[in-house]
Amino acid sequence: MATVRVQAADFDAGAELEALTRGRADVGAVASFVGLVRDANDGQPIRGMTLEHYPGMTEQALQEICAEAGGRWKILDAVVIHRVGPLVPGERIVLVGVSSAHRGEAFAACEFIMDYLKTRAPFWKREDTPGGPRWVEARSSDDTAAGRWDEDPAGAAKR
Amino acid sequence: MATVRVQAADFDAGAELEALTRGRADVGAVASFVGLVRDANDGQPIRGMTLEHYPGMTEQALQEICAEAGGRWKILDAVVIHRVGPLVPGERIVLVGVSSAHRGEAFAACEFIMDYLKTRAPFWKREDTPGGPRWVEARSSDDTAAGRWDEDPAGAAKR
Amino acid sequence: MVTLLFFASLRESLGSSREQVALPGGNATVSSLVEHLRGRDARWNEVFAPGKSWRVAVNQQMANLATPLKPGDEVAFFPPVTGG
Amino acid sequence: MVTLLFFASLRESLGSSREQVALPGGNATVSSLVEHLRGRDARWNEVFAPGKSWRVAVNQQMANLATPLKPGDEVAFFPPVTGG
Repeated sequence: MATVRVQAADFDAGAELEALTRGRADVGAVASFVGLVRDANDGQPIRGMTLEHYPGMTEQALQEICAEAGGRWKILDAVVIHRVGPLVPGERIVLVGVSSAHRGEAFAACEFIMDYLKTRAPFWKREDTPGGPRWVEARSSDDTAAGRWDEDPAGAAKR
Repeated sequence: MATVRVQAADFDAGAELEALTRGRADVGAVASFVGLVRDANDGQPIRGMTLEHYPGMTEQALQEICAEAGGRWKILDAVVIHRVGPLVPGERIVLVGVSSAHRGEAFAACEFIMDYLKTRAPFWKREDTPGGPRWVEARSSDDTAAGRWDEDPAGAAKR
Repeated sequence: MVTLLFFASLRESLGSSREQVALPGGNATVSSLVEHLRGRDARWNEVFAPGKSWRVAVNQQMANLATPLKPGDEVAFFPPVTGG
Repeated sequence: MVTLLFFASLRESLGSSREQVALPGGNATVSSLVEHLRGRDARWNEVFAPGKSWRVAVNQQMANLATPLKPGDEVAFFPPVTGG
Protein backbone atom coordinates (compact mmCIF):
# COMPACT_ATOMS: atom_id res chain seq x y z
CA MET A 1 0.00 0.00 0.00
CA ALA A 2 2.61 2.49 1.06
CA THR A 3 4.90 4.34 -1.32
CA VAL A 4 8.50 3.57 -0.37
CA ARG A 5 11.55 4.95 -2.13
CA VAL A 6 15.27 4.89 -1.37
CA GLN A 7 17.14 7.35 -3.55
CA ALA A 8 20.19 9.59 -3.80
CA ALA A 9 18.17 12.53 -5.13
CA ASP A 10 16.39 15.11 -3.03
CA PHE A 11 12.60 14.97 -2.83
CA ASP A 12 9.79 17.54 -2.94
CA ALA A 13 8.03 17.12 0.40
CA GLY A 14 5.05 19.24 -0.64
CA ALA A 15 4.46 17.23 -3.81
CA GLU A 16 4.80 13.92 -1.97
CA LEU A 17 2.28 14.98 0.67
CA GLU A 18 -0.12 16.21 -2.00
CA ALA A 19 0.09 12.82 -3.68
CA LEU A 20 -1.38 11.31 -0.49
CA THR A 21 -4.60 13.26 -0.95
CA ARG A 22 -4.88 13.77 -4.71
CA GLY A 23 -8.25 12.81 -6.18
CA ARG A 24 -9.77 11.74 -2.88
CA ALA A 25 -11.89 13.51 -0.30
CA ASP A 26 -11.88 10.99 2.54
CA VAL A 27 -8.58 12.26 3.98
CA GLY A 28 -9.02 14.57 6.93
CA ALA A 29 -5.46 14.51 8.22
CA VAL A 30 -1.92 14.25 6.89
CA ALA A 31 0.87 14.05 9.46
CA SER A 32 4.42 14.19 8.22
CA PHE A 33 8.01 14.29 9.29
CA VAL A 34 11.14 15.49 7.53
CA GLY A 35 14.56 14.70 8.96
CA LEU A 36 17.51 16.88 7.97
CA VAL A 37 21.30 16.87 8.30
CA ARG A 38 22.39 19.13 11.16
CA ASP A 39 25.74 20.93 11.20
CA ALA A 40 26.60 19.53 14.62
CA ASN A 41 26.05 16.26 16.48
CA ASP A 42 27.20 15.19 19.93
CA GLY A 43 29.15 18.45 20.23
CA GLN A 44 31.12 17.89 17.02
CA PRO A 45 30.78 20.09 13.93
CA ILE A 46 29.54 18.02 10.98
CA ARG A 47 30.69 18.86 7.47
CA GLY A 48 28.50 16.26 5.87
CA MET A 49 27.57 12.63 6.01
CA THR A 50 27.24 9.58 3.83
CA LEU A 51 24.27 7.27 4.15
CA GLU A 52 24.79 3.61 3.33
CA HIS A 53 21.95 1.10 3.04
CA TYR A 54 21.20 -2.54 2.26
CA PRO A 55 19.50 -2.46 -1.16
CA GLY A 56 16.48 -4.71 -1.28
CA MET A 57 16.18 -5.30 2.42
CA THR A 58 15.76 -1.59 3.10
CA GLU A 59 12.73 -1.19 0.86
CA GLN A 60 11.22 -4.38 2.25
CA ALA A 61 11.78 -3.27 5.85
CA LEU A 62 10.17 0.10 5.17
CA GLN A 63 7.14 -1.59 3.57
CA GLU A 64 6.82 -3.89 6.57
CA ILE A 65 7.01 -0.97 8.99
CA CYS A 66 4.24 0.83 7.07
CA ALA A 67 2.14 -2.35 7.01
CA GLU A 68 2.62 -2.71 10.76
CA ALA A 69 1.43 0.89 11.22
CA GLY A 70 -1.58 0.10 9.04
CA GLY A 71 -2.41 -2.84 11.29
CA ARG A 72 -2.31 -0.66 14.39
CA TRP A 73 -4.14 2.44 13.19
CA LYS A 74 -6.77 3.22 10.57
CA ILE A 75 -4.61 4.97 8.02
CA LEU A 76 -5.43 5.59 4.38
CA ASP A 77 -2.00 5.88 2.79
CA ALA A 78 1.65 6.39 3.67
CA VAL A 79 4.83 7.51 1.99
CA VAL A 80 8.43 6.97 3.10
CA ILE A 81 11.34 8.42 1.13
CA HIS A 82 14.88 8.00 2.43
CA ARG A 83 17.99 9.33 0.78
CA VAL A 84 21.35 7.58 0.55
CA GLY A 85 24.83 8.71 -0.46
CA PRO A 86 26.61 11.95 0.46
CA LEU A 87 24.60 14.74 2.11
CA VAL A 88 25.58 18.13 3.53
CA PRO A 89 24.10 20.02 6.50
CA GLY A 90 20.68 21.47 5.74
CA GLU A 91 19.79 18.72 3.28
CA ARG A 92 16.71 16.55 3.72
CA ILE A 93 17.35 12.91 4.69
CA VAL A 94 13.94 11.35 5.14
CA LEU A 95 10.24 12.03 4.65
CA VAL A 96 7.45 10.10 6.32
CA GLY A 97 3.87 11.09 5.54
CA VAL A 98 0.65 9.39 6.68
CA SER A 99 -2.94 10.17 5.72
CA SER A 100 -6.03 9.19 7.66
CA ALA A 101 -9.54 10.41 8.38
CA HIS A 102 -8.64 11.83 11.80
CA ARG A 103 -5.54 13.45 13.22
CA GLY A 104 -4.84 11.10 16.13
CA GLU A 105 -4.22 8.12 13.85
CA ALA A 106 -2.10 10.13 11.43
CA PHE A 107 0.17 11.52 14.15
CA ALA A 108 0.57 8.18 15.91
CA ALA A 109 1.28 6.21 12.74
CA CYS A 110 3.76 8.81 11.45
CA GLU A 111 5.73 8.86 14.69
CA PHE A 112 5.59 5.06 14.92
CA ILE A 113 7.01 4.68 11.40
CA MET A 114 9.86 7.08 12.22
CA ASP A 115 10.65 5.31 15.50
CA TYR A 116 10.68 1.90 13.83
CA LEU A 117 12.66 3.17 10.84
CA LYS A 118 15.31 4.41 13.28
CA THR A 119 15.80 0.95 14.78
CA ARG A 120 14.75 -1.50 12.04
CA ALA A 121 15.52 -0.13 8.59
CA PRO A 122 19.07 -0.95 7.43
CA PHE A 123 20.63 2.50 6.99
CA TRP A 124 23.95 3.63 8.44
CA LYS A 125 25.33 7.14 8.74
CA ARG A 126 29.00 8.05 8.48
CA GLU A 127 29.63 11.63 9.54
CA ASP A 128 32.51 13.78 8.31
CA THR A 129 33.92 15.59 11.34
CA PRO A 130 37.09 17.72 11.64
CA GLY A 131 38.72 14.64 13.19
CA GLY A 132 37.84 12.52 10.17
CA PRO A 133 34.92 10.28 9.31
CA ARG A 134 33.09 8.40 12.05
CA TRP A 135 30.22 5.92 11.95
CA VAL A 136 27.29 7.21 13.94
CA GLU A 137 26.55 4.98 16.91
CA ALA A 138 23.01 3.78 17.48
CA ARG A 139 21.35 5.61 20.35
CA SER A 140 19.69 3.78 23.20
CA SER A 141 17.11 6.59 23.15
CA ASP A 142 16.02 5.32 19.74
CA ASP A 143 15.47 1.84 21.15
CA THR A 144 13.49 3.42 23.97
CA ALA A 145 11.40 5.41 21.50
CA ALA A 146 10.66 2.32 19.43
CA GLY A 147 10.07 0.20 22.53
CA ARG A 148 7.26 2.35 23.89
CA TRP A 149 5.04 1.18 21.03
CA ASP A 150 5.44 -2.41 22.27
CA GLU A 151 4.34 -1.62 25.79
CA ASP A 152 1.34 0.13 24.37
CA PRO A 153 0.27 -1.72 21.22
CA ALA A 154 -2.93 0.23 20.58
CA GLY A 155 -1.35 3.56 21.37
CA ALA A 156 -3.99 3.78 24.09
CA ALA A 157 -1.88 5.53 26.71
CA LYS A 158 -0.69 7.90 24.05
CA ARG A 159 -4.01 9.05 22.65
CA MET B 1 8.47 33.84 17.02
CA ALA B 2 6.02 31.69 15.15
CA THR B 3 4.56 32.52 11.74
CA VAL B 4 0.79 32.70 12.07
CA ARG B 5 -1.60 33.47 9.22
CA VAL B 6 -5.36 33.34 8.84
CA GLN B 7 -6.38 33.58 5.21
CA ALA B 8 -9.02 32.66 2.66
CA ALA B 9 -6.44 31.53 0.10
CA ASP B 10 -4.93 28.07 -0.11
CA PHE B 11 -1.32 27.58 1.00
CA ASP B 12 1.68 25.68 -0.33
CA ALA B 13 2.55 23.26 2.46
CA GLY B 14 5.91 22.33 0.92
CA ALA B 15 7.01 25.96 0.62
CA GLU B 16 5.88 26.76 4.16
CA LEU B 17 7.80 23.82 5.58
CA GLU B 18 10.89 24.76 3.58
CA ALA B 19 10.71 28.25 5.05
CA LEU B 20 11.21 26.68 8.50
CA THR B 21 14.63 25.40 7.50
CA ARG B 22 15.85 27.86 4.87
CA GLY B 23 19.34 29.21 5.49
CA ARG B 24 19.92 27.26 8.69
CA ALA B 25 21.55 23.93 9.44
CA ASP B 26 20.58 23.45 13.09
CA VAL B 27 17.20 21.91 12.23
CA GLY B 28 17.18 18.12 12.43
CA ALA B 29 13.42 17.59 12.43
CA VAL B 30 10.29 19.15 10.97
CA ALA B 31 6.98 17.66 12.04
CA SER B 32 3.86 18.88 10.33
CA PHE B 33 0.15 18.41 10.07
CA VAL B 34 -2.31 19.30 7.33
CA GLY B 35 -6.05 19.12 8.00
CA LEU B 36 -8.43 18.77 5.06
CA VAL B 37 -12.16 18.95 4.37
CA ARG B 38 -13.65 15.45 4.17
CA ASP B 39 -16.68 14.61 2.05
CA ALA B 40 -18.48 13.04 5.00
CA ASN B 41 -18.76 13.71 8.73
CA ASP B 42 -20.81 11.96 11.39
CA GLY B 43 -22.38 9.82 8.68
CA GLN B 44 -23.60 12.81 6.64
CA PRO B 45 -22.29 13.66 3.18
CA ILE B 46 -20.63 17.08 3.21
CA ARG B 47 -20.82 19.32 0.15
CA GLY B 48 -18.60 21.96 1.64
CA MET B 49 -18.15 24.10 4.68
CA THR B 50 -17.64 27.70 5.70
CA LEU B 51 -15.11 28.63 8.33
CA GLU B 52 -15.80 31.67 10.47
CA HIS B 53 -13.28 33.22 12.84
CA TYR B 54 -12.77 36.09 15.26
CA PRO B 55 -10.31 38.42 13.51
CA GLY B 56 -7.61 39.64 15.83
CA MET B 57 -8.27 37.21 18.64
CA THR B 58 -7.61 34.24 16.36
CA GLU B 59 -4.10 35.32 15.40
CA GLN B 60 -3.33 36.19 19.01
CA ALA B 61 -4.61 32.83 20.26
CA LEU B 62 -2.51 30.98 17.69
CA GLN B 63 0.59 32.94 18.68
CA GLU B 64 -0.06 32.15 22.33
CA ILE B 65 -0.48 28.45 21.58
CA CYS B 66 2.85 28.41 19.71
CA ALA B 67 4.53 30.29 22.56
CA GLU B 68 3.13 27.76 25.01
CA ALA B 69 4.57 24.94 22.88
CA GLY B 70 7.91 26.77 22.84
CA GLY B 71 7.86 26.90 26.62
CA ARG B 72 7.26 23.16 26.88
CA TRP B 73 9.66 21.84 24.25
CA LYS B 74 12.90 23.02 22.67
CA ILE B 75 11.61 24.04 19.27
CA LEU B 76 13.33 26.28 16.76
CA ASP B 77 10.42 27.67 14.75
CA ALA B 78 6.75 27.07 14.05
CA VAL B 79 4.19 27.96 11.41
CA VAL B 80 0.41 27.88 11.65
CA ILE B 81 -1.78 28.73 8.67
CA HIS B 82 -5.54 28.41 8.95
CA ARG B 83 -8.02 29.12 6.20
CA VAL B 84 -11.40 30.81 6.58
CA GLY B 85 -14.39 31.22 4.28
CA PRO B 86 -15.96 28.61 2.00
CA LEU B 87 -14.12 25.34 1.38
CA VAL B 88 -15.03 22.18 -0.53
CA PRO B 89 -14.10 18.55 0.23
CA GLY B 90 -10.45 17.81 -0.50
CA GLU B 91 -9.31 21.35 0.25
CA ARG B 92 -6.68 22.08 2.89
CA ILE B 93 -7.93 23.79 6.06
CA VAL B 94 -4.91 24.09 8.31
CA LEU B 95 -1.15 23.62 8.37
CA VAL B 96 0.93 23.31 11.52
CA GLY B 97 4.69 22.86 11.14
CA VAL B 98 7.33 22.74 13.88
CA SER B 99 11.10 22.58 13.54
CA SER B 100 13.54 21.41 16.21
CA ALA B 101 16.89 19.70 16.57
CA HIS B 102 15.37 16.30 17.39
CA ARG B 103 12.21 14.52 16.31
CA GLY B 104 10.60 13.93 19.69
CA GLU B 105 10.19 17.64 20.39
CA ALA B 106 8.94 18.40 16.88
CA PHE B 107 6.27 15.69 16.98
CA ALA B 108 5.10 16.58 20.48
CA ALA B 109 4.94 20.32 19.84
CA CYS B 110 3.13 19.87 16.52
CA GLU B 111 0.47 17.61 18.00
CA PHE B 112 0.15 19.91 21.03
CA ILE B 113 -0.44 22.95 18.82
CA MET B 114 -3.12 21.09 16.85
CA ASP B 115 -4.85 19.87 20.01
CA TYR B 116 -4.86 23.35 21.53
CA LEU B 117 -5.93 24.98 18.27
CA LYS B 118 -8.93 22.62 18.21
CA THR B 119 -10.13 23.81 21.63
CA ARG B 120 -8.75 27.34 22.02
CA ALA B 121 -8.51 29.14 18.69
CA PRO B 122 -11.75 30.93 17.75
CA PHE B 123 -12.79 29.20 14.52
CA TRP B 124 -16.20 27.74 13.79
CA LYS B 125 -17.23 25.38 11.00
CA ARG B 126 -20.61 25.39 9.31
CA GLU B 127 -21.08 22.35 7.11
CA ASP B 128 -23.32 22.18 4.06
CA THR B 129 -25.21 18.89 4.23
CA PRO B 130 -28.11 17.61 2.06
CA GLY B 131 -30.39 18.63 4.95
CA GLY B 132 -29.05 22.18 4.89
CA PRO B 133 -26.29 23.96 6.74
CA ARG B 134 -25.37 22.93 10.27
CA TRP B 135 -22.85 24.29 12.73
CA VAL B 136 -20.35 21.63 13.69
CA GLU B 137 -20.59 20.79 17.37
CA ALA B 138 -17.45 20.74 19.46
CA ARG B 139 -16.31 17.21 20.26
CA SER B 140 -15.58 16.06 23.77
CA SER B 141 -12.77 13.98 22.23
CA ASP B 142 -11.06 17.26 21.35
CA ASP B 143 -11.24 18.40 24.97
CA THR B 144 -9.82 15.03 25.98
CA ALA B 145 -7.01 15.37 23.46
CA ALA B 146 -6.14 18.85 24.68
CA GLY B 147 -6.53 17.83 28.32
CA ARG B 148 -3.91 15.08 28.19
CA TRP B 149 -1.23 17.76 27.83
CA ASP B 150 -2.30 19.20 31.20
CA GLU B 151 -2.03 15.90 33.04
CA ASP B 152 1.39 15.46 31.54
CA PRO B 153 3.00 18.90 31.21
CA ALA B 154 6.41 17.70 30.09
CA GLY B 155 5.00 15.14 27.70
CA ALA B 156 6.93 12.64 29.78
CA ALA B 157 4.45 9.79 29.59
CA LYS B 158 4.15 10.39 25.90
CA ARG B 159 7.81 10.40 24.94
CA MET C 1 -20.28 51.48 26.72
CA VAL C 2 -18.79 48.16 25.71
CA THR C 3 -18.71 46.51 22.28
CA LEU C 4 -20.46 43.15 22.03
CA LEU C 5 -19.49 40.67 19.33
CA PHE C 6 -21.34 37.45 18.51
CA PHE C 7 -19.97 34.62 16.39
CA ALA C 8 -21.20 31.52 14.60
CA SER C 9 -24.41 29.93 15.95
CA LEU C 10 -24.80 32.64 18.62
CA ARG C 11 -24.64 35.33 15.96
CA GLU C 12 -27.35 33.52 13.99
CA SER C 13 -29.55 32.78 17.01
CA LEU C 14 -29.41 36.36 18.23
CA GLY C 15 -29.51 38.01 14.81
CA SER C 16 -26.64 40.28 15.81
CA SER C 17 -22.96 40.28 15.05
CA ARG C 18 -21.93 43.51 16.74
CA GLU C 19 -23.48 46.16 18.93
CA GLN C 20 -22.63 48.78 21.55
CA VAL C 21 -24.32 48.54 24.93
CA ALA C 22 -24.11 50.49 28.16
CA LEU C 23 -22.61 48.50 31.01
CA PRO C 24 -25.08 47.50 33.72
CA GLY C 25 -24.50 49.63 36.85
CA GLY C 26 -22.30 48.68 39.82
CA ASN C 27 -19.18 46.58 39.45
CA ALA C 28 -19.95 45.15 36.05
CA THR C 29 -18.80 41.64 35.25
CA VAL C 30 -19.50 39.22 32.42
CA SER C 31 -22.12 37.73 34.74
CA SER C 32 -23.99 40.99 35.28
CA LEU C 33 -23.80 41.77 31.55
CA VAL C 34 -25.25 38.38 30.66
CA GLU C 35 -28.09 38.80 33.20
CA HIS C 36 -28.83 42.16 31.60
CA LEU C 37 -28.88 40.63 28.11
CA ARG C 38 -31.14 37.77 29.22
CA GLY C 39 -33.72 40.35 30.23
CA ARG C 40 -34.11 41.58 26.66
CA ASP C 41 -36.53 38.94 25.40
CA ALA C 42 -37.22 35.20 25.29
CA ARG C 43 -34.61 34.53 22.63
CA TRP C 44 -31.80 36.23 24.53
CA ASN C 45 -32.99 34.60 27.74
CA GLU C 46 -32.84 31.18 26.06
CA VAL C 47 -29.44 31.55 24.40
CA PHE C 48 -27.78 32.52 27.68
CA ALA C 49 -29.82 30.22 29.94
CA PRO C 50 -27.80 28.30 32.56
CA GLY C 51 -26.40 25.10 31.13
CA LYS C 52 -26.14 26.51 27.61
CA SER C 53 -22.73 26.00 26.13
CA TRP C 54 -21.19 29.34 25.22
CA ARG C 55 -17.81 30.94 25.66
CA VAL C 56 -16.82 34.53 26.30
CA ALA C 57 -13.69 36.54 25.53
CA VAL C 58 -12.94 40.00 26.91
CA ASN C 59 -10.54 42.08 24.84
CA GLN C 60 -9.72 38.97 22.82
CA GLN C 61 -8.68 36.88 25.82
CA MET C 62 -10.73 33.94 27.05
CA ALA C 63 -12.75 35.04 30.06
CA ASN C 64 -15.46 33.72 32.39
CA LEU C 65 -18.52 34.88 34.33
CA ALA C 66 -16.41 36.53 37.02
CA THR C 67 -14.30 38.61 34.62
CA PRO C 68 -14.77 42.34 35.42
CA LEU C 69 -15.79 44.73 32.64
CA LYS C 70 -14.95 48.40 32.13
CA PRO C 71 -16.04 50.95 29.51
CA GLY C 72 -14.41 50.38 26.16
CA ASP C 73 -14.05 46.61 26.56
CA GLU C 74 -14.69 44.28 23.65
CA VAL C 75 -16.84 41.37 24.85
CA ALA C 76 -17.30 38.45 22.45
CA PHE C 77 -19.71 35.57 22.86
CA PHE C 78 -19.44 32.40 20.83
CA PRO C 79 -19.96 28.62 20.90
CA PRO C 80 -17.15 26.17 21.69
CA VAL C 81 -14.63 26.36 18.87
CA THR C 82 -14.48 23.84 16.02
CA GLY C 83 -11.58 24.82 13.77
CA GLY C 84 -8.59 22.79 12.66
CA MET D 1 27.46 -21.95 -0.54
CA VAL D 2 25.88 -18.87 0.98
CA THR D 3 26.42 -15.22 0.12
CA LEU D 4 27.80 -13.03 2.90
CA LEU D 5 27.23 -9.30 2.90
CA PHE D 6 28.87 -6.79 5.25
CA PHE D 7 27.74 -3.21 5.75
CA ALA D 8 29.00 0.02 7.28
CA SER D 9 31.62 -0.32 10.05
CA LEU D 10 31.65 -4.13 9.75
CA ARG D 11 32.42 -3.85 6.05
CA GLU D 12 35.30 -1.49 6.84
CA SER D 13 36.65 -3.53 9.77
CA LEU D 14 36.59 -6.76 7.78
CA GLY D 15 37.69 -5.26 4.46
CA SER D 16 34.93 -7.18 2.71
CA SER D 17 31.55 -6.21 1.35
CA ARG D 18 30.49 -9.48 -0.28
CA GLU D 19 31.77 -13.00 -0.56
CA GLN D 20 30.63 -16.58 -1.12
CA VAL D 21 31.44 -19.17 1.53
CA ALA D 22 30.68 -22.84 1.99
CA LEU D 23 28.36 -23.54 4.90
CA PRO D 24 30.01 -25.23 7.87
CA GLY D 25 28.94 -28.88 8.07
CA GLY D 26 26.02 -30.26 10.07
CA ASN D 27 22.87 -28.26 10.71
CA ALA D 28 24.25 -24.85 9.88
CA THR D 29 22.94 -21.84 11.76
CA VAL D 30 24.02 -18.23 12.02
CA SER D 31 25.84 -19.28 15.18
CA SER D 32 27.89 -22.01 13.48
CA LEU D 33 28.65 -19.70 10.56
CA VAL D 34 29.88 -16.98 12.93
CA GLU D 35 32.07 -19.47 14.82
CA HIS D 36 33.53 -20.54 11.48
CA LEU D 37 34.23 -16.91 10.51
CA ARG D 38 35.85 -16.14 13.88
CA GLY D 39 38.39 -18.86 13.15
CA ARG D 40 39.73 -17.01 10.14
CA ASP D 41 42.06 -14.61 11.94
CA ALA D 42 42.35 -12.19 14.84
CA ARG D 43 40.40 -9.45 13.09
CA TRP D 44 37.40 -11.68 12.32
CA ASN D 45 37.61 -13.17 15.79
CA GLU D 46 37.50 -9.69 17.29
CA VAL D 47 34.65 -8.29 15.19
CA PHE D 48 32.37 -11.20 16.08
CA ALA D 49 33.57 -11.64 19.68
CA PRO D 50 30.79 -12.16 22.27
CA GLY D 51 29.43 -8.84 23.46
CA LYS D 52 30.15 -7.06 20.18
CA SER D 53 27.16 -5.24 18.85
CA TRP D 54 26.25 -6.57 15.43
CA ARG D 55 23.04 -7.56 13.69
CA VAL D 56 22.34 -10.27 11.16
CA ALA D 57 19.73 -10.66 8.45
CA VAL D 58 19.06 -13.86 6.51
CA ASN D 59 17.46 -13.39 3.12
CA GLN D 60 16.80 -9.76 4.02
CA GLN D 61 14.85 -10.55 7.19
CA MET D 62 16.24 -9.80 10.64
CA ALA D 63 17.60 -13.02 12.13
CA ASN D 64 19.53 -14.20 15.20
CA LEU D 65 22.15 -16.74 16.22
CA ALA D 66 19.67 -19.61 16.12
CA THR D 67 18.42 -18.92 12.61
CA PRO D 68 19.08 -21.99 10.39
CA LEU D 69 20.98 -21.55 7.13
CA LYS D 70 20.70 -23.44 3.86
CA PRO D 71 22.64 -23.27 0.61
CA GLY D 72 21.79 -20.18 -1.43
CA ASP D 73 20.93 -18.01 1.57
CA GLU D 74 21.99 -14.36 1.69
CA VAL D 75 23.45 -13.62 5.12
CA ALA D 76 24.13 -9.99 5.97
CA PHE D 77 26.06 -8.67 8.96
CA PHE D 78 25.92 -5.05 10.03
CA PRO D 79 26.00 -2.72 13.03
CA PRO D 80 22.83 -1.40 14.70
CA VAL D 81 21.06 0.88 12.23
CA THR D 82 21.32 4.68 12.33
CA GLY D 83 19.15 6.04 9.53
CA GLY D 84 16.33 8.55 9.67
